[in-house]
Amino acid sequence: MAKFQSLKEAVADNLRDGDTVAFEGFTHLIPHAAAHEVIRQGIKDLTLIRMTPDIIYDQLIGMGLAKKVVFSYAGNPGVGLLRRMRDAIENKWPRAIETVEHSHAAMANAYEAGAAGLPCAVFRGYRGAGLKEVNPAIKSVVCPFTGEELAAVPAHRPDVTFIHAQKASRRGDVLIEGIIGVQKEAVLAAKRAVVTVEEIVDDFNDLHPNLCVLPHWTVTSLVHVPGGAHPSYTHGYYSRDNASYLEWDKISADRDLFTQWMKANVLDVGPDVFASRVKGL
Amino acid sequence: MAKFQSLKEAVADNLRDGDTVAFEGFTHLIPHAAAHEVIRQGIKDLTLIRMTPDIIYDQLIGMGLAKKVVFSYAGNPGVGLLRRMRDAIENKWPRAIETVEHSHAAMANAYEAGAAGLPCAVFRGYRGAGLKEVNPAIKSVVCPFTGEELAAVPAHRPDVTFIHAQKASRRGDVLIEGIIGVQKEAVLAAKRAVVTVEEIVDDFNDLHPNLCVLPHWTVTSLVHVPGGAHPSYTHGYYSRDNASYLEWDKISADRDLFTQWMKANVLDVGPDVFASRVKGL
Amino acid sequence: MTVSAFTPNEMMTIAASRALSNDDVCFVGIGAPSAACNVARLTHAPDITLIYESGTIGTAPDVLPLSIGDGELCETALTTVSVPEMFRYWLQGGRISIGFLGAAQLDRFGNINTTVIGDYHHPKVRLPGGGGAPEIATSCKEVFITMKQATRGMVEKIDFYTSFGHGDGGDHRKRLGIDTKGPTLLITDLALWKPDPESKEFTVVSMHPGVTREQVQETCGWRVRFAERVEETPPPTALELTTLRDLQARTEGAHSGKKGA
Amino acid sequence: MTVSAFTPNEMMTIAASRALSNDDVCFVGIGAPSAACNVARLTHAPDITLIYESGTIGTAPDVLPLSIGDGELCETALTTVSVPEMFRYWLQGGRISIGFLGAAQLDRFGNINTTVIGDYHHPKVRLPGGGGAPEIATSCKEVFITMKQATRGMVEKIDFYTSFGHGDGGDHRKRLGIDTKGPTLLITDLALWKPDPESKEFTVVSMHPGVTREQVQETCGWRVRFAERVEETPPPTALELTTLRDLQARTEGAHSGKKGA
Repeated sequence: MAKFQSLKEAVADNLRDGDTVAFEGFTHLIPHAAAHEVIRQGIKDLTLIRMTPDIIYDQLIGMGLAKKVVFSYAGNPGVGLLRRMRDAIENKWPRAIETVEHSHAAMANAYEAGAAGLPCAVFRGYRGAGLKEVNPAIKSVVCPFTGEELAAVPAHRPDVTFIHAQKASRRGDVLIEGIIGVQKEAVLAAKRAVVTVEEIVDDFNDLHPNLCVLPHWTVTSLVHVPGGAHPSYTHGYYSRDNASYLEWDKISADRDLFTQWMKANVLDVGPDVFASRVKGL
Repeated sequence: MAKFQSLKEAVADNLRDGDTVAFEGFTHLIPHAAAHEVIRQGIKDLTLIRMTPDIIYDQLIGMGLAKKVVFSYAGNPGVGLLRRMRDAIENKWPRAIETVEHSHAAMANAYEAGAAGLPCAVFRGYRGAGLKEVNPAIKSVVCPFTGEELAAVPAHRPDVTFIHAQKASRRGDVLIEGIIGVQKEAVLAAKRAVVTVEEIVDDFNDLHPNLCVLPHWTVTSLVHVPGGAHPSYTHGYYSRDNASYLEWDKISADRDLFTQWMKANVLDVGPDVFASRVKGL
Repeated sequence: MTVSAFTPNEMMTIAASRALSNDDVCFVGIGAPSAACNVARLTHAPDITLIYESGTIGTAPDVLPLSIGDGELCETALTTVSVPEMFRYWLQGGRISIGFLGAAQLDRFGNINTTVIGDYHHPKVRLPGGGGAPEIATSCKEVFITMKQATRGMVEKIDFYTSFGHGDGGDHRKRLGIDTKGPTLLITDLALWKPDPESKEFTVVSMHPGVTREQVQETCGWRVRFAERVEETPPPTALELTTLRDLQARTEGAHSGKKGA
Repeated sequence: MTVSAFTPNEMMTIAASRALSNDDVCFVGIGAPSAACNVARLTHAPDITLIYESGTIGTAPDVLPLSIGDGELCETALTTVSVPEMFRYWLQGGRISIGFLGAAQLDRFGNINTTVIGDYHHPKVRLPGGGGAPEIATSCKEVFITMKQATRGMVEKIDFYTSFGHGDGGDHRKRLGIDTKGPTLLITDLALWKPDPESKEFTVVSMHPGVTREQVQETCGWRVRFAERVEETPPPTALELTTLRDLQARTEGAHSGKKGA
């Protein structure tokens, strides 16, 4: 049953050192505020799952909180590379990280299988691809009807999933609109789910019946964090702050600059700054 | 690319003797008008796929057009048994039919796998169930990570799928709202798809982004048949004609009564009667 | 009519409704289960989540649906998902606490037949079949069964295993790798039954007011085991009975209407 | 500025756009593919269906997205589905006619590396990785590749098989059970290349205006094969060039804006 909490409580109650955690959002609705709270609390030795690691994982990795990253595209979307993640992989700074690399199709299927309670995902993938030579978590099953060899990967079952969404009702039901990504699957695949939202509304009585809604009993903690996706965006609320994505390329290029920026913009502030960051977007 | 046609043309162009065909709609949006046109054209030796065979398959079977039925629940929903289907199975009247019986979960997964282009569906099912002893199409695969035995069934890949939907745009895109069932999967799993709709609208510009929409290039033929789901219903247009479902129990109980009813209400009329049947519902 | 007079059917439905709680997420079948779940929702469990396999999650119908996919279910639901999603994410995903099943034939271990009477390939009577039952029986955390007692239905040996209960009893579920509880409650028009913790045989734990042990045995095809201490089911309260009757009256009115009614 | 002056990049994008038709359903990557697809849509292929892996189907963005999941894509789409559905029903379902891929490293058989330079486990440079590419390369009916020519990118041997093209050439795809066509067109800033029908080695079939064979060879790490008859790519038309430039100007304006712009 969903509990309304402060972000500080929600993170402290749900995420522990050593946990496997997914922060999802496909360009849209990336839970930046939640990731920053994790950084402030210094929760470490995390196994991070995410299709597109993006800025938030660059930050978590750069702060030394990740021991392993499970991913399918490690880029700053539309800008370039993830420089903190590269520095960790290439130079072990600030610590070495293990990587488990998949394709998008495998990651999406692995979340789907997790949501569906299955031990593994079966799909037609990785044919001729190099990843299956270097990732032992890529195996295969044979179709018992046609003999075709299909790819199999373990289902994602994170300890915690963090997502950001448009609205929660007072009862704790959650509405996700627009580019919905893999968030529903990531929540349903997880043991615990923390959802930050732009807005809390009385009820969902007037919604179209076929929208992407998570019932309150699938969510552990709910937190009201307006602007909580910035510099990602929230469809219907504010636009993507593309300039911040471009800026990140410079900040993340330099270890010292990164460290200073994290102190000023993450460690020394709280979730309330997000509302002001999206003003005018 | 979707072609707008008369129902007569759409059926004649897409369905042939001996085809495997799915008519889908989960209580809601059952394509009765399309099934009646198939009966009028006398297309025979059909393999019928449908989760809940329902009145339309009782009619197709009673008219001797089916050679095989693939299904998971052969009932008149909320009323009782399908008497024509029983007569065919128990007494081979008007002809013997072969049955391939699954659970709902297996059928839904088989459509999903068909839509996903996979040769088979893998799910956790049939544990301890008798169907796997009598249906050779139920096999298993072993999860390569946990060793768990999972059920596997062949994907549904009908030659043709018929569905009924609320709206088509002039370009041929289709909108399905409310209880959406397995219709999207049934269309995407099929080689050809025929969709009857209540209404044709100029465009879908104002739709919520996350509704159940089939792009025009996934549909073969589109037919405007107001009331085409009767006595099933169309969310937003007319209600379920429960009295007709109750009445069917009597009509279908007697071979002669059934034959007379089919002549008067199906063979001797056309798709235009459906609009009048839903007046006042 | 006084509310103290009630039928065995009403007692069955109300006894079933009492077994449900506010936190339950129920996968609801049509008929008695649907009535029981909605009586629970309208009395002591207003926040119960009702799910119908048509894809409707969190429904609150004002009248009982005739079919599993009535429009009312969608209109009152929190959300409506596709049927593949329903079976994959919600049922198989292990999110349902109670699955409600009926039975044409039932044995003492909660195994159910709704498929055929007689041989599968040459049936005496072809029944509708399992629908969602095979996976409801193994994916829900627990299964409740409701049926009216009759020797024809409660049999020594069922003709077909539509859905698996406790198999041959004991740890049979566990031996098949099924980690859900299976049938934990049988609610009939005469009694409440629970599986023996060891043997898993259904055992009468409570009889409805006025019912005798003889009646229970006469309407059951196997030799009935009674618990050491058999309770008497409390009779329906006035609230329970009027809630059920109002619901049924509204339902009758809504479904018997001909066109335009 | 006269429209007759154009850059090699512009020529590349426009040549790619010409390869697309009204009936195509394209899986679009960010960058050059996105520009090419949208130029096609805004010129000769107004009904082309553009799909981005974020789940947006039938998009018609007014400006080019910076990321694969920009809001503009969803706002102009016919519909937006979940990412698992996108990869299962739409890509794996075989509904995409053209998949567009870029490459950090490419070999003569259309095999692509965007994963690492150097050894996978101890990379010299860690690149972003494959994203959707491994399955785009095998599930789309055909694959178009765009990249700027450079010996660093067009190499004899790629360091990692992010996605499979024609493997070692010949019937290698068929031998792996892959029944889609794979790379059928390579569009660079200098030329158009198509696989040889037998060997599947990319062969120059057309050079852009003013480009010489020497330029093509100098910027390519393998010994270039030229078709028996090499065409000259028609230069961009005024309409193509203004459409591309207008699109890029609108894009620049939209994305460079700081807050509140």
